[in-house]
Amino acid sequence: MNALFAWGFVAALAALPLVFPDPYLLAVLTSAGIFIIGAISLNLLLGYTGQLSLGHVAFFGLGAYASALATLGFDIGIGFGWRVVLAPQPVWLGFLAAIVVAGGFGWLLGRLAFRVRGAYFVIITICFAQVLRMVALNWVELTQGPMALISIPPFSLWWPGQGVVPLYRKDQNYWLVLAVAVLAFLLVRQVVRSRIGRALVALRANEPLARSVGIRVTHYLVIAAVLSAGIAGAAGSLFAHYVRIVDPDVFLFIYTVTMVIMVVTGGKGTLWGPVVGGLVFGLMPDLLRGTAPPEAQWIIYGAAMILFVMFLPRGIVPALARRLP
Amino acid sequence: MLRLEGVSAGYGRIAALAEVSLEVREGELVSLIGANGAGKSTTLRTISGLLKLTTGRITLDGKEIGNLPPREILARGIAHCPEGRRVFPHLSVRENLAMGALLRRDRAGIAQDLEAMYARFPRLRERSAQAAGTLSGGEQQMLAIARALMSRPRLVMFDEPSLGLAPSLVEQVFAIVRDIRAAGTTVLMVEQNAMAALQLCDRAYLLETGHVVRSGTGAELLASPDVRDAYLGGAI
Amino acid sequence: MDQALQHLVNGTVLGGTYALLGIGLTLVFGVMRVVNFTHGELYAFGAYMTYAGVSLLGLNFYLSLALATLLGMALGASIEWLLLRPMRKADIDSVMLVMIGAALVLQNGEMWAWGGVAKLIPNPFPGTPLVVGPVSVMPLRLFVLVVSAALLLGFWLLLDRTRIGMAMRATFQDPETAALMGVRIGWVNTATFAIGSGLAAAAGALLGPVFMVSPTMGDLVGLKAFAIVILGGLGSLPGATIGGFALGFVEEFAGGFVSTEYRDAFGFLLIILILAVRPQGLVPAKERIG
Amino acid sequence: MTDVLLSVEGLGVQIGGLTAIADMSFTVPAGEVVSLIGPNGAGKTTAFNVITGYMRPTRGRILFEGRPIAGLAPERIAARGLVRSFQRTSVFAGCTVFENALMALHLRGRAGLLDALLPFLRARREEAALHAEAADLLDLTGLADRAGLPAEALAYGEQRRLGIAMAAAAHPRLLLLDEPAAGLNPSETADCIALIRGLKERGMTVLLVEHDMAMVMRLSDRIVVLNQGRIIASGPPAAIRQDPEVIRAYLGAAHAAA
Amino acid sequence: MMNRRTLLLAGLAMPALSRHGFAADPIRIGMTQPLTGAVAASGNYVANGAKIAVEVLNAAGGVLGRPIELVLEDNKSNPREAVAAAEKLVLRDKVPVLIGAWSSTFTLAIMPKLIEYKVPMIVETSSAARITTSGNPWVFRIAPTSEMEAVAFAELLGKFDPPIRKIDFLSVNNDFGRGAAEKFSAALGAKGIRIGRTETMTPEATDLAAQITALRQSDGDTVFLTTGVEQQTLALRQAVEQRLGKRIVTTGGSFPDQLLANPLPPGNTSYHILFYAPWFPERAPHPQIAERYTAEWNKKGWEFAGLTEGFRGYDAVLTVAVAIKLAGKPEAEAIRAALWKVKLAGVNGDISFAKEGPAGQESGQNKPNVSVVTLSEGKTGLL
Repeated sequence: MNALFAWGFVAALAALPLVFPDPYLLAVLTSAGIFIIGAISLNLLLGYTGQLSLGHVAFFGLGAYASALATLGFDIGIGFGWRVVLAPQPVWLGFLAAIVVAGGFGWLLGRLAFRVRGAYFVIITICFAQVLRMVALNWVELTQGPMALISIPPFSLWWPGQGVVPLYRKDQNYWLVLAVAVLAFLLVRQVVRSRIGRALVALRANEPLARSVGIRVTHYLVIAAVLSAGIAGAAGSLFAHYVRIVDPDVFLFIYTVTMVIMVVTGGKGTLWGPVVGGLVFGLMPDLLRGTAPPEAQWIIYGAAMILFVMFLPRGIVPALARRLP
Repeated sequence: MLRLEGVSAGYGRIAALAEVSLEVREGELVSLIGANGAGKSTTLRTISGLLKLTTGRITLDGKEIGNLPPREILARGIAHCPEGRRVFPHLSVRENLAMGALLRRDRAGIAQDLEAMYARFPRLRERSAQAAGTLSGGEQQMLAIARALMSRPRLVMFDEPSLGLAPSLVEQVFAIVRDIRAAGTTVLMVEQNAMAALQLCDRAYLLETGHVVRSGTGAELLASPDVRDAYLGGAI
Repeated sequence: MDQALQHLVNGTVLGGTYALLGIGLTLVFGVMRVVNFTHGELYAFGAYMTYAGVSLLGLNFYLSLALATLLGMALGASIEWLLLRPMRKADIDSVMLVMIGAALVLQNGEMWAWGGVAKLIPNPFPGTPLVVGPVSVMPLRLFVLVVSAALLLGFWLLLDRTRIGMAMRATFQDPETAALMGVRIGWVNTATFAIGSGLAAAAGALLGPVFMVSPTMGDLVGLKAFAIVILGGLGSLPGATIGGFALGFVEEFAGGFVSTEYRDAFGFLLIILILAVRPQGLVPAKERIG
Repeated sequence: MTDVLLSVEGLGVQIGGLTAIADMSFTVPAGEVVSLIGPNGAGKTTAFNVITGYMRPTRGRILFEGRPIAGLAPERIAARGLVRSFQRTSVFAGCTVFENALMALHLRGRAGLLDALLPFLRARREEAALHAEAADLLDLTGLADRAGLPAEALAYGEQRRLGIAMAAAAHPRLLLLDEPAAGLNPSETADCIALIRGLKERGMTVLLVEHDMAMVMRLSDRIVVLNQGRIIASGPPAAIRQDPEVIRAYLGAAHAAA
Repeated sequence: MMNRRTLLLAGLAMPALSRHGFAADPIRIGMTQPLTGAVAASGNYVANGAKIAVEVLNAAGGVLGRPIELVLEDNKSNPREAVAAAEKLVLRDKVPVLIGAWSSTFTLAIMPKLIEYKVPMIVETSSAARITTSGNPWVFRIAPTSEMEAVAFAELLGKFDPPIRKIDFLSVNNDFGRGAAEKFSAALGAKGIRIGRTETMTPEATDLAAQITALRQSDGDTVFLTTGVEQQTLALRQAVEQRLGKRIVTTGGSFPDQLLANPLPPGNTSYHILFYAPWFPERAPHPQIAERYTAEWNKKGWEFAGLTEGFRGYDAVLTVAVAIKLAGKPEAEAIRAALWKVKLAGVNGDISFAKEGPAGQESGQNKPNVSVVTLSEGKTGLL
């Protein structure tokens, strides 16, 4: 019944542009969708390993920069008169680069940060994102610094009847994001339901006991970090080619907060949590537009965060699951 | 003086105490004995207000004190010397003792009691400025006992005072407990060194999985096969 | 050489205020295990209250400083009462999220109340620097350093010499046993959060006149406060003091001699380095409060 | 004489300046049930923690099948075939009983990331085998009808039994049980004894820490008695019962004299 | 008794009535500015200027006989939100023309969307050269680039006494700051002035002691300071504290107004390149228009300082209105075509667009006026 419902939901989403071709609706959903992919990836860390990473946007931003730079090409000096030159690459290679680069940094951060837990882990992840933002801001030769990388080509894909085309249209981008979101969801689902997922949940539930039955802590946490970072990198790549500008502000703390609150509101450690929470907090800013003064919109956003965490600490999905048979 | 009637309490969904009833009379020394996990410490923690009771009544001199906050319980004259000593490791010995008298306002009385504690435990005077965490296990136990007494309780509850101490120190601790009772303070003690506890006390209760299974004078329980079963598997 | 001397003086002045910021944050973490994301906003609040006192109500400068600190304490106490008290049993992550939400509300509340335009707070100190040899320093900055030092000392005395201070330290070390000694844990938590908030507000009140007051002034400061307490070890008061000065010097010297571009990045890089080598910070966490 | 599976040689542990274990040496022969007993605070749990890698010894050697294991991480030691149970939190809270069993079978599986992403032949077969093994495990513990319940909803005694079964799940060569009967009533204790006997019959060597003397006497091939971080006696149950040192440690000096 | 339904009906009718109070449907103009976040102060000033212009225009009968309605969206000082705001304006509110988006980064983020939706945008503040050189035919900029500012300033060099010989830069680390340092170096270098060092600061930085101490080591006589108004104020004050002892010229058109009420100690004069000097409306190129704008602003009781930036929004709205009038209909393509023909008198001066960028895809660029205001002991003067 669940699978049927899930595929029905996906089919309904896929059919949406055909039924309601309102470009604004699609724009809002596309942009929310990109962050929902980020939230799905964060859920693997936050929900299944129980590690609150407040630097998740670092991977998102790394993916965005990696993908943008791969498709734009670059030419930088690395000292001793040596230069690294990359000619512009096709977008699908940029997408892969995003996943690999972000995943690589996920491995690095996992190795470093999982030596500490709790508040230390949280703060080290915040610092990680901050340092990346500073680098993006100041390594002007590579990143254009605050001048931002512009003229990033849109995603190009083989499209029925048209061959390989750049995706300029709203509905095309919407379907692309939806497809990647479904893939990310399935990927996380596969992992969570496998031996690896069981190991992660075991570590979250009772670390000493998990170790006693032979579960290697660092090994599995790093796997989770790499996967999570890789998916976030993919989301960053989608972001770069959809918005078509990448600047150091992709590393902003508020983006991490957005992803975290999506996961927590929906229900961390549940597969559907980030999707449901993502729809709530992804659409809220756009629904609030025009209803209140700008500052009040932020205040409502913050208050909603507080209320959800205080009164529905386990999230919407578990609460619904308890109501429904 | 202190009476528990049908008290249940627990951690989350696990009920650690089921319908426990017992009483402590003025001037008595009462022991709670039983295996690990039988609910002895839980009983003390419920009396001192650290745990909420789910059912039952706790009365002191006939007045209901169940579910009062720890501060109120202490103010009514019940001090609790917790398991594992629990001295404040980064506070000095003197500060630890002062913490015991936190609710008191009579400066002169406090100073007098402090002097009395130092007289009874000379090691504490020697180390009064030292952080409590640097004391040896025995010294920490003395400090914990002295700290509990600093509130001038009418009833003092000791949770495993001999835990992890060398035999000579165990003897010393029991001697102190005896002295305290002799000085007129009522004592409720949890002790896993059952034989020593039973020899020391006036009356005792045997707990098993959150229930009182036997009660009586120390001698009665010492002679009881239940107690031997519980402790040595009928081995002796 | 002259440049180095000047950086030394600047670093000391900067470090003093960083220490003040770090101590409030580390205190709240040490006693309550709360990572206080509203710290930066309380800093901004202190600065705005000083502005309100001096420029709108026409109060005396020093009186305004004191008032802003007290109001910061009151705001902190109400945050504790409204948000943290009901969350006492919640896990540390949920509390962090609530505090992030509160920070969003506070910052935009300030934006709403005061507008986005930065304000200057008039102060009674001369606008020309004191010059000693190659080094110059503003009288106002000296005042800030002295008051910061006095606040740090006063706070230390409160903690070390008073009953409430002793109760706070005891609660920090073992809340349950402290409760057995008759400490009202809820009250200590409120007081702790109020004092931590008061210190943040005081830092804002002191630095508001040195810099400017704007609704987003707390953002970077909040992040730096995290850096400071991590440098010193979470929950360590001496650590926060050392961490504050360390960050001040690192920023000044690295900014002056290595690169001004990365000036604000050095602190965060330092943290990642330290955590890679010594995950518990510079000062061992065992010697936390006291 | 049987093969020695575990040997502890001159073990010493200091915790924050206090001596938890002074000097401890003993061996566990393969196929036997050895019990480690002693009053509270005698150092039994510390010994357990050190042997299983949760604490580092200050000095001494621990050999498992002749190879040193002191200082290895717990999960490495588990992978070598030495698994323990826990006294207090012995299950994965928030997971069902069946999931608990599956998690405990971690070392029985091989599946890695690739298998997770492409769950075809090998991974499927392995999953099916693990599920069957988990079901067997629950049958063994008599918890098969509780498989779908959250583990923390089990009765206390059932939780303890599940905990033991989980430690035994991956067929360790040496099983360390930390007070398996603590807080159990007599009938639950009897179930527990039966379970441990069953494990022994399956060829598992057991090192037991336990307070319930009846259980220790009935199960053990050998008993090692600790007091004050030192071994004061060791031998078969009958000999330990007569040992005056042991009686004094357990009942207090007064009783021994009496 | 009025029941709930009548109340509801009354509620529904109210906006409809007020809308039809005018003869016809309003013409909607979209604007996105940073109304919250780091640079909210300036964004609100520009938005206010635009609001006044709409009032002034509507009081004069609107455009094409229809009132103008300004639809304002916050871009939260962040490029992603800038895109979201622009999409909302174009797709939901169906505005035929946009004004925005203050910072170059926000503007650059929106620009691909202009091509996608075929909507022209008046750029009122952003100074990055790339905005008009990247081949986006929907962009019309009334703000000057740093290069234009530098070239215009180079004409005024003779007015400085003692003369400028060697210059250093203190720049905010973004497009605006770095661009200014580069263009002023080029323009003034061409006049034979020597170029010293460039120090940068992050936009959030408050303590600039390290940068100023480093600048003190240079033997330059003048520092060009490029950043937002808050950091300008901080830098000017801290330059005194650190005894920088050099002439400071701020670029970019904003003015550190807080220094009027809280002046620097005597003997410190700073120079400010502005596009509108509200203290001297009578000396603006079109005094009448400047005075009208200034009067309306002051009538609202808004901060006087905001005038130096608010004119951007005012001029942008005037430009849009003229273009719509020329186009004869509020449609995007027609407005774009009309913008090339616009010629009007704004607060800053004459506004018209010259072609820039690759042939066939040129953007429009206006050539603005520049004035240098001096500030000494809380008093302003015109250089």
